[in-house]
Amino acid sequence: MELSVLLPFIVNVIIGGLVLGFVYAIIALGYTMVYGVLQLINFAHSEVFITGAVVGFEVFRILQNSAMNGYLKLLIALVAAMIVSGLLNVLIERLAYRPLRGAPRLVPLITAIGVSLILQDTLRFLEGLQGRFDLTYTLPTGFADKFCATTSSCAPLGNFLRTIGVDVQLKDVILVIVALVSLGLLNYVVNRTRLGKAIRAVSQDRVTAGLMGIDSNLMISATFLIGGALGGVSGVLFGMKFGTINAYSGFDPGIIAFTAAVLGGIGSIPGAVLGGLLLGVIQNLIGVTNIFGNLLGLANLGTIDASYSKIGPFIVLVLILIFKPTGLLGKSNVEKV
Amino acid sequence: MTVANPAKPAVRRPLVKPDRTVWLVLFFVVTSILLLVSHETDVMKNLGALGDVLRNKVVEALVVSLFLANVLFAYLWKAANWAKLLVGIGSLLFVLPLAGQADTSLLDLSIQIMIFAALALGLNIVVGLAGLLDLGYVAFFAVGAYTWSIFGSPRFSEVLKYYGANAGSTGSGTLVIGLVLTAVAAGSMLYIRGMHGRVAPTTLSNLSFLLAGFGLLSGIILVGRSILVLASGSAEALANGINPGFFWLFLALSVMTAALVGVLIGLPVLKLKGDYLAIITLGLGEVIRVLANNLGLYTAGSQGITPIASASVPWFNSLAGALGFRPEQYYLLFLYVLVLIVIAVILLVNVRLDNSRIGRAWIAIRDDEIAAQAMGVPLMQTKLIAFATGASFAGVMGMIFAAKQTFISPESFNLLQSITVLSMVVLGGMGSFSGVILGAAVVTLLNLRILPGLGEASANVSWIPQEVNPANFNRFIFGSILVAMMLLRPEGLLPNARRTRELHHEDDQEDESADGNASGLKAGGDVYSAGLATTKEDDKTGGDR
Amino acid sequence: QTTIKIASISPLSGGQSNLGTQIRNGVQLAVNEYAAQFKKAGFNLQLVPYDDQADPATGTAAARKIAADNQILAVVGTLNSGVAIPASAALAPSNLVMVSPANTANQVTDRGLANMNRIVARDDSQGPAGANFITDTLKAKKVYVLNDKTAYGEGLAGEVEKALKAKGVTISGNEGTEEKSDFSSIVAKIKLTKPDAIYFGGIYNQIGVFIKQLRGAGIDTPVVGGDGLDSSELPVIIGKAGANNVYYTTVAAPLEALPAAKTFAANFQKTFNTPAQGFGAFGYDAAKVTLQGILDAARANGGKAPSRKQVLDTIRKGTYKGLLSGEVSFNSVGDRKAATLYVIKLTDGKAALETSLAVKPPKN
Amino acid sequence: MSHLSTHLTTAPTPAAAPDTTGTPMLALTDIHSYYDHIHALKGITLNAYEGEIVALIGGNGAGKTTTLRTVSGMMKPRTGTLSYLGEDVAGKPAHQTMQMGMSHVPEGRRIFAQLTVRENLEVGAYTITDKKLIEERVQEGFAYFPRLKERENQLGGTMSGGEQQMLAIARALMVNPRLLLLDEPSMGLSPLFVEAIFDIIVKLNKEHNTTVLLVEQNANMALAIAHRAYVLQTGEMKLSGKASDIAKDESVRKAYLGDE
Amino acid sequence: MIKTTVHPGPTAPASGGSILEVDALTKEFGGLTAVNSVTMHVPDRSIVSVIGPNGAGKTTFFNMITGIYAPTRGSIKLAGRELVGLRPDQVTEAGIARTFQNIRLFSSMTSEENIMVGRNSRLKSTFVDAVLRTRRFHESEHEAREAARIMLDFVGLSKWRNEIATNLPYGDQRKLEIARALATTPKLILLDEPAAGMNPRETEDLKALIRRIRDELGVTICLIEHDMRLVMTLSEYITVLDYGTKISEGLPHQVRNDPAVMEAYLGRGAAAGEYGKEEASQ
Ligand SMILES: Nc1ncnc2c1ncn2[C@@H]1O[C@H](COP(=O)(O)OP(=O)(O)OP(=O)(O)O)[C@@H](O)[C@H]1O
Ligand SMILES: Nc1ncnc2c1ncn2[C@@H]1O[C@H](COP(=O)(O)OP(=O)(O)OP(=O)(O)O)[C@@H](O)[C@H]1O
Ligand SMILES: CC(C)C[C@H](N)C(=O)O
Ligand SMILES: [Mg+2]
Ligand SMILES: [Mg+2]
Repeated sequence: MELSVLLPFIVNVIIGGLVLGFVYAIIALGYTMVYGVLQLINFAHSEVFITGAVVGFEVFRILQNSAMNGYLKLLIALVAAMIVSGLLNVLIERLAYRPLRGAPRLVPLITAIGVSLILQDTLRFLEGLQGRFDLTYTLPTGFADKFCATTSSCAPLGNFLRTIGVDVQLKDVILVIVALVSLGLLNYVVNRTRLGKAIRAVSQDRVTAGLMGIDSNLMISATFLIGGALGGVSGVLFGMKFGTINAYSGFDPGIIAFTAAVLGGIGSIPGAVLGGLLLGVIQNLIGVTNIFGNLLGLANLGTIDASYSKIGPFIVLVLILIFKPTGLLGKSNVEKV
Repeated sequence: MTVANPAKPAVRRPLVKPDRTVWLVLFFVVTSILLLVSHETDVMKNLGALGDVLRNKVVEALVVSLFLANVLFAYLWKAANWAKLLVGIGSLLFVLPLAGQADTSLLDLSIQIMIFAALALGLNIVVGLAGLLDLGYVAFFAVGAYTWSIFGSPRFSEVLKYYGANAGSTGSGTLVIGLVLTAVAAGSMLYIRGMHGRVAPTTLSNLSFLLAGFGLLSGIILVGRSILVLASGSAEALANGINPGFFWLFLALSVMTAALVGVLIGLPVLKLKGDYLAIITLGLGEVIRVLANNLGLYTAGSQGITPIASASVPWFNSLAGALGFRPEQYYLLFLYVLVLIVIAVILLVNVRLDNSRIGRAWIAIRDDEIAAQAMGVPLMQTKLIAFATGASFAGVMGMIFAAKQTFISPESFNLLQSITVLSMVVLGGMGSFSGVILGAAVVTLLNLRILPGLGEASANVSWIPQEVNPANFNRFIFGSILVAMMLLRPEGLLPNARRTRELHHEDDQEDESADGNASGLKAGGDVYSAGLATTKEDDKTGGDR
Repeated sequence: QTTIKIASISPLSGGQSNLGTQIRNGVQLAVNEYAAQFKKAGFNLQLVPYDDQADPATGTAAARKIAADNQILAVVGTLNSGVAIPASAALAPSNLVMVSPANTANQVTDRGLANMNRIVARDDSQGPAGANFITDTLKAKKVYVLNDKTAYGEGLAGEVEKALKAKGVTISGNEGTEEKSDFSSIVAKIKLTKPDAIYFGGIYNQIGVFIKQLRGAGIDTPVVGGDGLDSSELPVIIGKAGANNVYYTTVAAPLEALPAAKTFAANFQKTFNTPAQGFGAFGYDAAKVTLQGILDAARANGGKAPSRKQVLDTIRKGTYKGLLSGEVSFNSVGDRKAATLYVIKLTDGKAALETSLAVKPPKN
Repeated sequence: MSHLSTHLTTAPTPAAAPDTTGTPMLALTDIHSYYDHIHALKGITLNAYEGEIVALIGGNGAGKTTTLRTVSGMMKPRTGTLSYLGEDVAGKPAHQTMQMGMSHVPEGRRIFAQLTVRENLEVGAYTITDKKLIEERVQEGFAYFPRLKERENQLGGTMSGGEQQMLAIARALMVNPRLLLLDEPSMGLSPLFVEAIFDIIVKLNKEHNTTVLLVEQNANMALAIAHRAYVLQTGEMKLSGKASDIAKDESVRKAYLGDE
Repeated sequence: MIKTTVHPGPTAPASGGSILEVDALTKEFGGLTAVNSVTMHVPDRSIVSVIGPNGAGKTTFFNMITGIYAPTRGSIKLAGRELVGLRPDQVTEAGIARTFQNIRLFSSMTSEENIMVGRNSRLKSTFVDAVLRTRRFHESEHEAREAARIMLDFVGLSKWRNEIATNLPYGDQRKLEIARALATTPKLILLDEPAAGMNPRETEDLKALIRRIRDELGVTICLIEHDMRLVMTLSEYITVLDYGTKISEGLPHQVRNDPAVMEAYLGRGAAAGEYGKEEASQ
């Protein structure tokens, strides 16, 4: 196979991985935020984000036949999902985690798993009432088309992409933009604002934060609100990107996203993004290893195909953590002796 | 004047337990009768309304649970020793098998409970005692299961056939080379290790160790491969797997393999802290499952391995036959007895380790790694022992599980299983042996009896609409129970005394900062936040370089 | 009035609960229909549904429980071959018959259990049927084979691969994937290797998403699958635009083609407020086989409730007509003697019969 | 006198005793506090008037820390009244009392390990919204402890014990509190800085009229700068009075000051 | 019969030579040199102190000796054996024990159990012994318990034997840490600010305890302290660090009168010569 075919192939694989990675990244941030303040792996986050996806589905479904501008629909879907997922997350914290503040860390972890199971069946039930199980997104027209296929103003770019054989759909571009905006906002809030500093203080020592005049419960709620809202965004993007979701489809990406958060260094926002992107790309590259294996005549590589792509992230994680035990961008865990 | 006398031990009302011998025996008798009667169809027919009630699946599930509670009460209540013994032995060795004769599923259930109890005990060492969060524990279970299944099933002859057909240049020469390589590599590794005990390791010596490690690995692979090739002639003879008499050997082998895999997985990852470890073990658990799914030659991949043999013990079978068991129940009864013995051993090992130097080291590590190390506790070694011990319990139970199921496939070893075992540990009470066993019993009963019972009992109740039939809400109900139990008893059902002491500082005082209570305030000079903290990566401890 | 129960085993919770519930509901519908007949014969008929969560261990435990309930005379299930294999083994000692509405893996009946029957084709018929279709109708020379890494999907894809290879077709390899959402790397590979057809052994909720993304990338290559695609949800997931050039083999003719199926579908929708899918119809058929078998056995038993052994024997021997999927009778190991495999084609999301062919199990 | 630490001789002189006739700024009446079942405070009564430095001394485990924690709202007294600025604050969470102008340097310093030195200070100024004012205060803190300026961007957790102590004090001063609770501020500080700390306390008290509740093991020094003092023992108030009188009390000298 | 010898006792001969020899030890954190080429020799069976302003690198120095931090450069020899490169537990086994500036007791263990962990590295029983409950196991357990009893007695904490360690009063926790460290049978014990949080009276008691450790157990002592009264009256030799560098060393009166030390560390009061009044009378 010549380079002219292989190059666009590999570029497509990488681009696919990056887009996937952005989805992971935002999901990962939901985990990271909560992990930051409570040192809790919030297993329920996968359902919080799928709830966002369900809300997005409903918005698109209801607005299906309206003549409304597609971007406006998306905006409504995003906002609605942010609100619902955010509030849901706050509610979960209030009811299921807050009473366990003093307990050993594994106790809220098990509670989180319980909440996750509850939400799965509840979501399935609610959609099941209307005879639905797999929810298929009806995207506004144009979203699923090739990027810059029609608009004359960007036709040159579209043409260029086509000539080099790169597939990008409009929804992918939208996804990346939404993701970048959310990331930027979050980064600003956490690192630049008073709220962010307070959240970080609470995440390290709730009692002392109280001595600084910070209401730690309020900050924890705020964190869950932000984390949930990010979950909502990621849910809509997830649904948009892959088309179909159901009440149970949050679990797998949830795990990978959390892996991404760990890979990047738990608690680090750029880390989560880097981790997400890396895992997205790696997952995709492992999926095509056999192509290269065959090309290079390496029979053993030829057997590494998509069936291994699920564990690719974990193997990378092991390798990286062995050399960098606190993740790629994780602050070294300072403990002075 | 003296210094104030602080920290009087918490004044707890001393629990004067009333003697409950009579109650215990009474309870035992009543529940045994209920259990036996409710599984005796003929008797039930003549019981009329009572029979109908007993036949109700929820009631049935409750009867089973109550009966099993005997053992718990015999453990918990204050009663004469003879009564405790009577109830314990009577329930487990007499009544339960008897009921199992009428209802085989009771045997299945009991075995499953004990398998999970052993898993929970193993994970308890890792998580509860040593404080290492392992979310991929089921991997060791899988290793044990496959270790036996590959050999104790037609798979083995498939493997041999494959090697017979693909021998390549492998032959007895390879065997010799392999053996020599193995011996040399192992020898060098031991030598280098010995050296490291005396002088500080250098980069060169570390590299040589690594190299020798590779040598060892290749040696073992060569030896294994040539043995398989040489043995391929007997593929036909082994069409149904190796002689079931090897079951006993493999019982030991599964322990060792799982422990070995525990060490191999542990070596690279046990340096990691807290949740980094959690997620990486989760990942490695998945890796093992995916490997099982992909290494079709050995594991039959997604098709699963079947039938899997169990030990054949003729005298046991005739005994069971004489006791009125049906032939198809022999192997379950056998596994039931086996699993009882194994779990007794595991429990004994647990208790003994806990009250020993190694048990103290585990807890010390859990409490404070740095201080533990500074007190002379070798971190890696102690953690590895915890990992390997926990893994070995899972390994042996994996093998028994495979024999019980007669079929295994990678699906049975997914992440959810690891999480389930973890929930048993936490639900029962981390660090408490009786607690985690109870946790395993409760969760297994819920999943295999009570929830299905709910589904069955409500299936034909006309006023419950299909959409909300409990049979469709197993996860929901299970999740709700998990959450409720955690909120009501965060320290677990039968908490470990040590844990209770800890938790009660905090537990009684709700939340700290907001309500103005003291839970976050540790006594002593703990300056740093309670985060995940420990050593700095750029300042590895001396020996790690 | 003696109570007679039949049980269903299928996943009622978790990611496959949609299909599992279809089976349960199909069985329920059949039970509802037969209740009157049983009443006349002096029996009170009930269904007890079990949830196996698509997990072999849970399924086996359920089977052992079912075996212990003497009122249960037959079992319909399961959805997954991986569960059916150990579950049927657990039922075998108590002579409890099991009729499968969905399990196509060869091993299900190859073990020769007396109690295991199925009303669906075997994968070694389905596979070659799919392969033949690919070579004969689609005229493909180069095929990309995928599977979902389950006992069913990988088994089926393996059969297809074997059959295709025998016909000298170039095979890209049999690639497994557990991925449910992101298929971009596989799509890229397909784009690169440009196969003439794609075979995917798996279930519609995964394959549907795959097809959607495949079509989204502008690839119109035909996609062929097995009975796992037999669901009205498939075109919904793919979306109208892409649901073209998709084919699958199944034992049930498309519901629209049969008048009986129309009433079934309507009843199903009315009773459960959700549309019937292929596996609902299979569940319904399998239940009818067991119920008719029980009635026959009772008749032979002089109107008294039959024993499990009697039911088991009766069912294995009987012939059942007028089912949604045609006539059912079993061979010596419980495979459906003569099944018709229908090849269905999706055009703009509409399922239509493409061809049909009669298949027979290897044994008789 | 010869056995006294040199600190006493070099201690800065406190401001003239403030007016102690009106209503106290802080008043604890018969306070009982518990840890779980441990009865740590058994009926403490204590007053602090605006502009006073009040020292609290006692042996290990006497309840000094507990008293401060109760005042700041880190823990809730089980019974008793606690009023601050005329308001009943018993059971008010810490973040609310802090917003009323209190500041607490806790036992064990409790630095935010993962925040930089500067961020620690900024979090200390959480209740202030004026950015310029925050910056001014940060610079003030740097002026008190130049070491902090040198290490502006070092993570709090990697600072040495004494450096952390400086940071904890500077952090508490960010809000320019009306009532300053100090729990063993000199612990872990080198002799030079012990002096500096006491200088700062006196300066704050003189210049800003800050009220100070001071817990110190370095009792000589504490008594030298305090106006009044209380002696705690096993959760009970043993003695109270003018600091200079307490310093002369024979039993106190014996029990706490190491005089034979 | 089991003989529990926790310590060689005062009969062991004082060798006169150095037990610990630290050579040009350096630690850099990024751009910061926390300890800069410090050389120090600790005579056997002596009591020596390391003092210096806050952030001078004292704790870091201890951390390197005990293997918790890896030195950037330099060498550490205990009785002639190189320690650099050893893990903390190996250092402890070699014979150095320590306490921490911020108390680090095992929070879920009783005082007795804390000390038993300290004894761990000296026990002979293995995993297998524990499972099989061999004689060696029982002997080990007995030895550990005996060690705990002896050590609790030694530091005067017997009454706290079964109390959870972190419930002890602060001062007693410090003593418990010392007892735990002593249970490892060290040749050398490093104490990081043992008197912090103690009032003058309690400090006096501590001083006596430290002397007894040396005199009765024959353990060499190296301590960090800011309490000059304690340092000057207790130490036989003092090393002064500032900004990671050794700025002075010598006998207490020499150090006390060293202008560099006065300037950097002692401050105004030093000149008055108040410290170490007791020392003269010793
Ligand atoms: N977090 C805690 N949990 C349980 N008991 C505690 C806690 N903190 C203090 N105590 C107990 O409360 C009592 C009072 O302790 P407190 O810390 O107030 O004394 P203190 O006077 O500050 O002593 P020190 O000089 O040692 O700091 C002591 O008996 C102590 O053991
Ligand atoms: N991990 C680290 N990263 C960066 N700087 C560090 C680290 N650990 C210590 N330091 C710095 O090294 C210097 C020495 O610290 P060390 O703790 O040894 O001081 P010390 O002499 O014990 O002081 P103190 O008397 O205050 O306890 C300090 O300035 C500290 O900020
Ligand atoms: C397609 C399926 C849902 C079931 C499949 N035929 C199996 O045997 O597992
Ligand atoms: Mg205190
Ligand atoms: Mg220090």
